[in-house]
Amino acid sequence: MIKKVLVANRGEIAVRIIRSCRELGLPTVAVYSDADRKAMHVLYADEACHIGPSPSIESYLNIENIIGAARKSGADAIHPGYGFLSENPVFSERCSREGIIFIGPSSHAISTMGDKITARKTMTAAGVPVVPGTDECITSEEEALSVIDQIGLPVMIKASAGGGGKGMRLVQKATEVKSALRAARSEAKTAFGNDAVFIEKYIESPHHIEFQILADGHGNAVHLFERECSVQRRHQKIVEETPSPILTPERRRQMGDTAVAAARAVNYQGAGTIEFIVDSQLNYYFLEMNTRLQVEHPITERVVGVDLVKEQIHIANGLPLTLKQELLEQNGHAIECRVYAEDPANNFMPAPGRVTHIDIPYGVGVRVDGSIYEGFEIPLFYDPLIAKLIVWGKDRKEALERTRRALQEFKIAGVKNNLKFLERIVNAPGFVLGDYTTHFIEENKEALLKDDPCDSDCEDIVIITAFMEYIRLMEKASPGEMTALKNNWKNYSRIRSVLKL
Amino acid sequence: MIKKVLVANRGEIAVRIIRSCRELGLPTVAVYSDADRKAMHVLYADEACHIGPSPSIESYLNIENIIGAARKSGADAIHPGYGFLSENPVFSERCSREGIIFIGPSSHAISTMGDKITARKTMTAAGVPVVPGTDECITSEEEALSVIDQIGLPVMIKASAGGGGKGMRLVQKATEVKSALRAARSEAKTAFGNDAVFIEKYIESPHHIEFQILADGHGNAVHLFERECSVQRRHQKIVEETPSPILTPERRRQMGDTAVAAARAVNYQGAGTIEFIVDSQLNYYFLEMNTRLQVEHPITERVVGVDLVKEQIHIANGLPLTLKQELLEQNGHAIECRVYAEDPANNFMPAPGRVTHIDIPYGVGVRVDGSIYEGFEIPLFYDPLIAKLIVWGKDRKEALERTRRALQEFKIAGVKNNLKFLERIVNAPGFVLGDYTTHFIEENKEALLKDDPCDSDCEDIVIITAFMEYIRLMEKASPGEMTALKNNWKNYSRIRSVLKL
Amino acid sequence: MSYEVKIHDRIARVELLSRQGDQLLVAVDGKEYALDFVQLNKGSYSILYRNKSYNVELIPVNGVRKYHVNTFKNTYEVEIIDAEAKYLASRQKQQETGGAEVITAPIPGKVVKVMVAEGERVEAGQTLLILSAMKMESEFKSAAPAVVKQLKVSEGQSVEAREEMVVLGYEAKERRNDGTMERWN
Amino acid sequence: MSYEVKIHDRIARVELLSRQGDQLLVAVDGKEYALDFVQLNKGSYSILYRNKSYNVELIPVNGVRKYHVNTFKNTYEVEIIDAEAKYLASRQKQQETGGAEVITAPIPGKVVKVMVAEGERVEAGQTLLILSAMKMESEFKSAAPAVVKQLKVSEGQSVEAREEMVVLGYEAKERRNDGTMERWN
Repeated sequence: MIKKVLVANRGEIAVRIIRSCRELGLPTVAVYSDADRKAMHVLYADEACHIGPSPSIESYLNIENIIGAARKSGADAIHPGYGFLSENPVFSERCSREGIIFIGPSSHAISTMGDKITARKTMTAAGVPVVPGTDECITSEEEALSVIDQIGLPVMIKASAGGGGKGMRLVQKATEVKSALRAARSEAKTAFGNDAVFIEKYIESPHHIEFQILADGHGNAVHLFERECSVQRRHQKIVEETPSPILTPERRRQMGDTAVAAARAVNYQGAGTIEFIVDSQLNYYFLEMNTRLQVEHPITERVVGVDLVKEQIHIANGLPLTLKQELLEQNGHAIECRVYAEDPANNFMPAPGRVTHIDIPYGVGVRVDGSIYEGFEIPLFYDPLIAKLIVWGKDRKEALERTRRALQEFKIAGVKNNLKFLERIVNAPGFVLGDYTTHFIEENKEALLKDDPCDSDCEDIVIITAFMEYIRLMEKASPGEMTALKNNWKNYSRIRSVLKL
Repeated sequence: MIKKVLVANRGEIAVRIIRSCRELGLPTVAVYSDADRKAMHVLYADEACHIGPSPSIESYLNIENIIGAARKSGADAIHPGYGFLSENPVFSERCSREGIIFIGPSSHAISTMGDKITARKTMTAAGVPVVPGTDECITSEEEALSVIDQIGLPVMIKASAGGGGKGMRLVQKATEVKSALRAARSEAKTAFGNDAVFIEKYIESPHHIEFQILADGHGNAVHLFERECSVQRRHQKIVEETPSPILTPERRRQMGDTAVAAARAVNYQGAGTIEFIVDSQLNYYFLEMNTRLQVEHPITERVVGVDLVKEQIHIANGLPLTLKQELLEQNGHAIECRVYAEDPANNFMPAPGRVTHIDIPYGVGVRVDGSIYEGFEIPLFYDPLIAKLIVWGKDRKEALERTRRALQEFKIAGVKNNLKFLERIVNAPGFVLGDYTTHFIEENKEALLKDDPCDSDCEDIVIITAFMEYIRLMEKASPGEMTALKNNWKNYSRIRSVLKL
Repeated sequence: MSYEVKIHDRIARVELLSRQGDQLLVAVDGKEYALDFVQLNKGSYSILYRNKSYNVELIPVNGVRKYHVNTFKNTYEVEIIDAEAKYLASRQKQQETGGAEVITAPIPGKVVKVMVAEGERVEAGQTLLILSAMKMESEFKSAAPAVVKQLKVSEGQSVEAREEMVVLGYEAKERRNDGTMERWN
Repeated sequence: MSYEVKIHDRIARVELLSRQGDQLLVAVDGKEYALDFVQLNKGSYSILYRNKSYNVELIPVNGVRKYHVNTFKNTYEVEIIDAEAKYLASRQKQQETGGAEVITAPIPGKVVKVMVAEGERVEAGQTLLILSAMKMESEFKSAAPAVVKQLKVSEGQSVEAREEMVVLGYEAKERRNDGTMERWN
């Protein structure tokens, strides 16, 4: 049984993992780079080990240093969170060689699912539908052209080792094939050190819908229903919800069964996510499997009533799953909004800096997972995700109303952030109707970036307040000058009364 | 349909009510006394009206001023919250005369249930079990003695108009009857202006279990299961949970049906609570009905998945209930801890003052309803409840583990509070086992008030931090003096190395 | 550099042995601590000691010498003892051994009833006066047989927090109060 | 007492007409407001105007004249314009009408590639340089045909926030950047 957990991550996910460990009575070890000595996960864990300089490659991605920290602190298990080493088969393998429990799948499952072409082949063999396209890497332009000829335009060229939207190119016209192929391969080479690409049919008006699965070491596997993740900007999810507004119960059951079959095909153990691309006729195709906890896992936790991190730990402990597929159900509706330190007005440029003030929403149906505090300096080395708002309602309407309420109350000062942008998303007609695809942000860009109109009283009161604060500070600096003003209220009202006669 | 809601209350419940109004898109009007200009409900509402001086009798209990505020602001509905005017039939009546919707039951239901003896009779007539005792007010000592002779000692003498533990006396020996009767009547006279009392069989080892009900104006009524409220100090609830750890499904169904019958007996409309006293054999007796929202309503909201304030508003709007008894179920387990500004070490004396610092717990399964902020001065005129922690878990074990985690993270500085006391309650063996009665606090008093042991490193580190802060401030005040110290680290380590040889 | 620091009933001697950037070497009652010590915000610190992570929040109580302290798991009251504090402590002790107790108002309120007169002898548990504060009436009782040395308040009078109300003369020192108050359920 | 206050593109004249305790009478561009105005905390105010409740949080941005402002529903950037600010504004305007734009680094980073030379003519949309910051590479492009007047950085150089990188000469003023960055899903 696991006795002490090292969390090989930072930010909100490290804090979130530590919370569940704390509830289970498990001591935790945080790791931190130079930039993160004051980060919340360091403050919140029972122990903390320094693992190197600020760039992730020298700290959070440094396998030696992390294994060293586990040795030093006596941690017998490592939770990798998401990102960083979470989908690195070498790290998973190394942990097991060191006798440290890796809270995640085997390196075999990670590498099978990590390479897109291998994953495609494995899924096809398991009877899981995949997007029409090549099953082998494409290396020559001629080959590419002939494949495109077969499956028909539009197509998507994707880096085999890719992720996060890098090394992807959409081709709509035959004349674009060559340049797109060249660009995708060069980007893939730079980003992943591997220029293998493959070609897939491009699905128009697609939905991105993923299924959460859990599988133990005793042959049990269940799915915990879907998450609708189509609100994306450049393949980065921003708002997620569950249930998906477009799925039918029948299709949900089919896709859930497919997701479980996909996990079984790689003898999966742990928590994982099967991502599907779904077209407007609800045809669905396997996209990829994420062999780790997902950023948006809390919406599943809320509607299914399960703590996914605890489930991961139980599975890593070799315990059998206690969840039964036939007893699982979706209870109400949940929405997650990702709060980023970024400037929507300036092309979503990351905006590090010092957080001077935070107002966090509370009350019925509201959960906030975050990693910032007043006075915290957001470092510029890492993902700018600083908080997640997770809202539950008894149905989609209530969840939306509550999300709006919570976003209005949410304030972060000192760093630019996307809270207003999120508000505009949840108020956008397409989102309100649940009628949106992955093109939603792009299609509504203008409206989503427009400043809100403001009633003029409100603006005037802001002006007055700033003015009064300035006067107060000036008065403090040079007292006396302004005192003359203080007691002329009576005189003034007398004058006004006279004027009214 | 209601267009604007005046909330005739303050504190956490006013804020909580405004939250639901906001989600429904209803503008809100807060009312405030002199002491509450800076209170959170004033800041959070859309509008705010001053209603008088600080003592509640001149403001929050002043019917004229509250009706005046509703007129002035154009509010067409009033939500009374709990306490104050929430169970005042005159106020309910007055609202309806003024054409203002009172979000609560009719004055008939309030007065029937508000007088304990009338309530007893009504309940007996409706076939609801009541505690053996008198059905009429007792005015003479002889009468009292003869009644006690009939039902047998021990008995409880209770003020007919009472509430909150005032005007109650337990009599265990025949020699105590006279003095107890005298004391109860004089206390009742002072507190409620009415010295009528009645006598009931005293139930030993009792549980206080209440059922939440909702009833509309179309003849529909449902119960939303129970809340176990036996953790009390002087009849004041401190920790509540649902489901009750002692009820069987069978008994739960019976009591729920009884609660619905009790509500129907007074043609009840709105949200209400039927309180039962339950003995160790699970015999249950009607205790009283609270014709309003309860402090502990959020635990029901969490396990049943209903926003009770919204349900109240829908009922007040004349809409039919959409909840169906057969579809309602309890999902997981919820615990509420009440956070008071009081000093447990000094007989729970209320402790008003300025809140200098708050750390609020977050994350999976945690809800906080509160009304304080950093810099807020808790006034001394009102109930010292400042926040409620509501925690959910998939079962009682998880809810308890999570409550512990959340209480550890919860910090309030500047005012004395009962957070540590709450931690000791949820860690007490009797509470952990779910094996407790209303005597729990009294029986475990010593353990619950004992300071926690602390590992000595931790204490030393606190000492060092205070010392370093003091040095820092002294240095700021007279710089230079301490700089000599700053650079002798190398010298010191050299000395230590030498010493180790 | 060294000071005495009081925590609960313990008085510890603290000495700063060395400091280099965030690295401190401090001795508490002779036990040495090598710490990684960083300030997060005003009054809030993160300390790593043997990899263990401690968060300490200091909230000043009347000035710079007394702090209410939060750690992750506990709360403390801590006082730095310097020359002035030492003098006050010795003066306080002098008073106490003199066998007198001053009964003060714990919170602001109003004196509802004074039930004794100056010079009166009172029994243990006898009520001296009733104070109304924060919706609640509190009785202030004598902890032991005593003499009412001085009455500093009268009925109907408002009192501030910590205002002296009654001076008693007796040996045993204990003060109790007993109140009921209506709270909502 | 009166000042000019800038909010978005609007410049409003504010005058304090009268003040009695928490009661203010203020005119904004001639419109009078009678307010109940109380301070909650440093920089945080509660204002009642015709019973409407407004909460305003002022977060200073570099000193006392510029504030980031939160109200319940909105956020604003507000600036008090006094004599010094007016001078700076007029100087800025002078520069702008000169037809030059200085491209500055929005956040600290490292110049990965400089793609133009001093004196070079560039097209609209042409990339000038690439900056790597916060896990992301950003291209800085010319918004219109222009001449590279000055190159203030070189490849491999680290830059601070707001550090000037390139000076362009052209009429139309627009600056764009375009970046991709890997975030987690």
